[in-house]
Amino acid sequence: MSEEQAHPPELPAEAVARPGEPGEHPLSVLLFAWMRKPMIARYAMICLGVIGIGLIGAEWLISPYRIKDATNVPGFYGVFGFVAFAIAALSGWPLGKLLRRPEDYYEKRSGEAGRDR
Amino acid sequence: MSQIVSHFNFIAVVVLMMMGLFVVFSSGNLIKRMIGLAIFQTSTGLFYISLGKVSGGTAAIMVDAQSADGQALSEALNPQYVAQYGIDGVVYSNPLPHVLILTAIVVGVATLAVGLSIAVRIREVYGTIESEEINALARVDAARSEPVS
Amino acid sequence: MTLFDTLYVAPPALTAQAPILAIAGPLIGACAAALSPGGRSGWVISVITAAFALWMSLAVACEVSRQGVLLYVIGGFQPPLGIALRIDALGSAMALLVSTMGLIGAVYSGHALVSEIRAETHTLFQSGYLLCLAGFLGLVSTGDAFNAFVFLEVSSIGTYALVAAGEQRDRRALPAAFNYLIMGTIGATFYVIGIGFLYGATGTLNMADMAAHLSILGDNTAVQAGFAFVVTGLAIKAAIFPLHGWLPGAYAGAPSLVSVFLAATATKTAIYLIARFTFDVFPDASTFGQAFLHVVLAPLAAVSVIVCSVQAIFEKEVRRMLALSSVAQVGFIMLGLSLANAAGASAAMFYIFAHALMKAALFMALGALAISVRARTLDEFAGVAREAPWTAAAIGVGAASLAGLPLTMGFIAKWKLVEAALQGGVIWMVAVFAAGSALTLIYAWRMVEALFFSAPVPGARRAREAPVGVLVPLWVLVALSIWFGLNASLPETLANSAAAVLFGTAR
Amino acid sequence: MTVERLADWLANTNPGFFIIAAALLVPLAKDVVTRAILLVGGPGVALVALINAHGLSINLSTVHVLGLDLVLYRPDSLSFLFGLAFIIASAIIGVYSLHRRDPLQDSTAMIYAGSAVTAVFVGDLISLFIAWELTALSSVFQVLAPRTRESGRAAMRYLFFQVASGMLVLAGVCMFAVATGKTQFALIAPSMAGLPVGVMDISAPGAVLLLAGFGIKAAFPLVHNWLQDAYPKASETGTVVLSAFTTKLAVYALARYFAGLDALIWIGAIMVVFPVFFAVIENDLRKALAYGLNSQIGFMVCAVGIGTQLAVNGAAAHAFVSVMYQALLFMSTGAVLYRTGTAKATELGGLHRTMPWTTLFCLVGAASISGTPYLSGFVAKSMAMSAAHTDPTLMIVWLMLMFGSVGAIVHSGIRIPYFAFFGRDGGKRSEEAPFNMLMAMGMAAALCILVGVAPGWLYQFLPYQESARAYLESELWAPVHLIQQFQLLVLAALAFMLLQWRKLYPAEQAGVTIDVEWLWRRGGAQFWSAISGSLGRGARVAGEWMTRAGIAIRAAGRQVFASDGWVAAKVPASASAGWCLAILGLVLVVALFG
Repeated sequence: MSEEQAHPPELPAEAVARPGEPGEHPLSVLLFAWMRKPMIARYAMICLGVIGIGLIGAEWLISPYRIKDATNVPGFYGVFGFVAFAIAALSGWPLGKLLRRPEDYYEKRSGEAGRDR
Repeated sequence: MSQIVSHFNFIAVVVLMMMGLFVVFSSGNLIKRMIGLAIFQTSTGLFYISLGKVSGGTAAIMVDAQSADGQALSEALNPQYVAQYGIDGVVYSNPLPHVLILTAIVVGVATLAVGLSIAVRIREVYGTIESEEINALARVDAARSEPVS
Repeated sequence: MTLFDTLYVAPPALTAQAPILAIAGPLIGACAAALSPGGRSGWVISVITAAFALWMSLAVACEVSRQGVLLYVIGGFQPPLGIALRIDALGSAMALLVSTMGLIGAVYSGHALVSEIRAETHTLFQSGYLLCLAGFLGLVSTGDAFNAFVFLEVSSIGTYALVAAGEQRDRRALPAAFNYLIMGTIGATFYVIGIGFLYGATGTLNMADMAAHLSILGDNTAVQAGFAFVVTGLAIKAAIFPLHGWLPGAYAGAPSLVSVFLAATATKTAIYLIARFTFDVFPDASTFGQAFLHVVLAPLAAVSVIVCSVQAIFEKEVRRMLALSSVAQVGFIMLGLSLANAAGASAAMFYIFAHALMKAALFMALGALAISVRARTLDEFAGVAREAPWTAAAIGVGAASLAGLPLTMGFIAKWKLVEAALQGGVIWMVAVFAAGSALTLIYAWRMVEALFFSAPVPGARRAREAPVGVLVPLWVLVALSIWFGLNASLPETLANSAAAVLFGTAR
Repeated sequence: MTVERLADWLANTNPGFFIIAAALLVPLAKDVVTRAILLVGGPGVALVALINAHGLSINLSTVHVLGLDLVLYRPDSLSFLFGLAFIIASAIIGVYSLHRRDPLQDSTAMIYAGSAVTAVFVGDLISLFIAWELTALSSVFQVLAPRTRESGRAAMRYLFFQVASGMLVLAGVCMFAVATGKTQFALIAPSMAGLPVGVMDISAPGAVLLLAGFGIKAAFPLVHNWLQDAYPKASETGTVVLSAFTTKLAVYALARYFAGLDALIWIGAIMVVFPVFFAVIENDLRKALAYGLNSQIGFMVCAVGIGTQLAVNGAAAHAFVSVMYQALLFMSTGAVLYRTGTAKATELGGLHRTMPWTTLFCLVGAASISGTPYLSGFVAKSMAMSAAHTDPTLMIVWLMLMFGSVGAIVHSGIRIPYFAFFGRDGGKRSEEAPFNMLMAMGMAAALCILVGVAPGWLYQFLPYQESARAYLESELWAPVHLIQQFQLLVLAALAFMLLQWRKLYPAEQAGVTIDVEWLWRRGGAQFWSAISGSLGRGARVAGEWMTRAGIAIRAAGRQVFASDGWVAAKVPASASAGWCLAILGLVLVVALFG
């Protein structure tokens, strides 16, 4: 337990793990090892951005005259996705402060007070 | 007063009945309780017999007036009565209650027998026939059935 | 009654004699069992006789459903002077119940006796059992009030001996049997006294004839006194609160076979007689009959439901708990009867069936478990379900039916009672039913909790699954409880036609 | 002859009964093969029985009990789809739970599944209530299964809500039945040609109670918390079992009785949005998934409220696919819990190294719930969305639904797989999940893909065939629809990566999230102490008194009612002379003077 916690949690994933780490499942190497390449996240981000812009462009191309309201504006879905995601994710900061309580807020954990009187 | 006299058997029934019940419930001795029960049942017998009695009636045995039995009967009966009805018109007491109560007596005897034999077994098992002591021992038995820990 | 209408279970010659054969069979069987050499012979005789009685009861039921009323004149003496068996839908339904439970009990006795009764008394025990059966069957068949007393005592004397036989397992059975005998005899004697009054007033013992006379006589002190004695005497036999004191000890102490059979039949036949007298023999409209129902019977039954259920909750010994529960359930049935309408009587009758099946199953399963666990209190039965799942499951179903959970017969029985109470406009009774059911749920749950969810007591004997000879009759009962919970048409028609006998209106 | 009769019997028996029957045999199965046969065979037989019902819309089995006509089996296209989903889920769960033997849990899980199937196929309110209660009672055992004090208490809270729902339904049913004399839904709405959906008018007597009862089970806002409270406390299989049936059954009931009820639109829309915010901060992944489930139910409730053919189709299809992918997600977190002993985001991470199959299946589920085209979520959710979008008055609702589907990407699509299997390495190196778990996940994942790639298979079972076919042909695969969906996904993913990169994404923190359950788990005490110290003390004293009173009542009860108590002494076994004579006297007096 303490051994496991001794792992430096701040280190990014790619620093800790190398492809083919001993004991790793072969399927994992096959499927997920590429993720640990350095800078892969940056490349992926750029790719996603490009694809996103491409998709908006494609939508504009195939539906130039369907604009009835704001929701039909090309790129609406993409922008909505981006903004909504950001709102949902960032709301975690204030909400976490507001709603999060210690683990034993409602009752002591079962390990400590396991027996019913 | 005449009421009381004419209903004398019924008064006896009630007295016997209450006596029997009192013995059953007041006594702690099982045999005494059985005796009380017998008295109580006997009161029923008297009650039925009284019911079957027809005033002036006789035992429900058919007789020929000309026979010796008939003669004997006519002498035994109230002469006024015989004069009025003749020996052929004799009033019989109702025989059915007698029959019934015979059955009831048999039943009562059977019950008594079973009751007494249970009392005997109780004496053998508990060593006493006093209710109080038996109850105390039974409470001990009940207390024994606590969970084995 | 579509099923029995079309059924011909016995050749006509036999059917003609079926009413008396149903009674005579067990009587002869009782003699044969007493004289038999021992070993398994007693059991074989018992099973064959009980099966025969059931066969005859079925034949009677078929005949009754075709003819309405079956009159069997004994010895050629025509009623009202002679004694006659007079079986209508109510009687035949009770006879069916009694003989069915008789057969199930007889089958069960094969294993139950071995562990609870000394081998040399087995045949005598079977003899007593068959005597009981004969008595109950006679009781529900006879059309003669005094004859009913004789049969009542025939069955009771057998019962006292059977209960006392429980001493080999628990010596408390002896004083219990003695008390039962005292109370039972007092009850029977009250009954005889009452019949004496009625005979004095009407000059007849035949129930139908008596009813005809009574409807002319009207309110008459002798009649009223007779009514009081008859009803009180039977109330003792039916274990109506507070006259039930003899019951818990007797049922708890008796050998499990006897508990199975008595719980299903003994108090029920007394209830049958109460219903017979209150609604059939005495004129329906008699003011004292109505007053008795409303002022005495209904309140006592309600108190019985509540108090005895609570007593059952606080009871430690399982069999006493079930016995107390029986008293409470009798209260339910009596409440149904006290409504004095067809719906109430039908519900009560249905409840009698339901209670017979589930209580017999519970006593049987507990008896089977007690053989291996040697336990008396609930705590000692803890965790038994792990070792004996089939037996425990039967108890679970029985408890569910007792508590009136849906999909069991007990639910439909309670439902019918509530329906009848609403129909009669007696709202307080609905409240009593609800409270009683809630209390029942508590002790039923205690049983299930102990069996299924409690850890076994360390050092306790391990339970064994009941042998097949017990599981078969047990699961027949359980399966019937479930099946009639899903499809209640058979007991419903029986109950309805039985109620129609009392109130002349089919629902 | 016999084969025909067997087939006939199969075709006329509610498929749920087969599952329940198999469930009753489960405790007897000792070895894994027998258990597998029972756990999968029960649903298998039910499935065979169900196939006969496809396309039917009639009463196949009616029993007459207590003067009531109970329609035990009345399939139609709405119940067919829900039944199919439940049966498949039951089989998958059966496989998933093979690795350990817990007869009580397995058996009750199957009874639960069977009664849910029964509930969707019964044709009247009373049978529905019975099956409804049965699901409630059998499902409690799933929460109880870990047999800890915590789960026990959660189970009691859960049971309270379930029973409350049952009581409301019962009260509603009684009121409605007494007022109208009708209980069969085919009779409640006889004028309705074709599929009886939305058969009940909200102004009908008892309808509001019925709606409230359904609403509790559907986890409507403010009565939703039993779900998030209980689900994470169940065992690893228990949560999967719970996730599949209760809420979907409620959706079925809402569709059956209240489709087209306007209030449901807004209830559903709120239900879609608010759990998102809880799901993103909840540390316990199973609880986060429970919030996600709640949000998904919101889509269905909203669609049911819209009530058009397209919307009801969407609700039904969404229910079907959400059973599958929610189960898949719960199964993968369950596998993690089983192997690592925790499902907390703060303690996990990096598990893909040793649990790649689980990771893969989890990703399929996550992609499905996110609405990725060619996976099941897309083909179902877009129908409900489209139903909202076509009605201009529902613009705000549509936007809320949109937000909800982006929320699904946040909490279930990315957060669950990322923090459990990737992300910051929690250092745990557990084994791959047991084979049976993988098999179950594989089955669910295969279904997700099958439905996504060939939606025609699912659409042929939808309640309204013409509408479904039209949607499939004209809208679903329209290029613009696909492009818009991809835009949403890609840019949402981009947002995630940007936030991660800029360290703006909220870090995982240990702790519990408070919700309305605070009101009954903490609120009482807080409220008292908040009023004043003395009052709080008063409350404590009162509490002590109540405890003491409880003990005293029990003791008094024992004194009065126990075998050596007062009543037993007053009604002794032997000398009841007083009572005999008293009753005799009473009866005499009543008879003489009454």
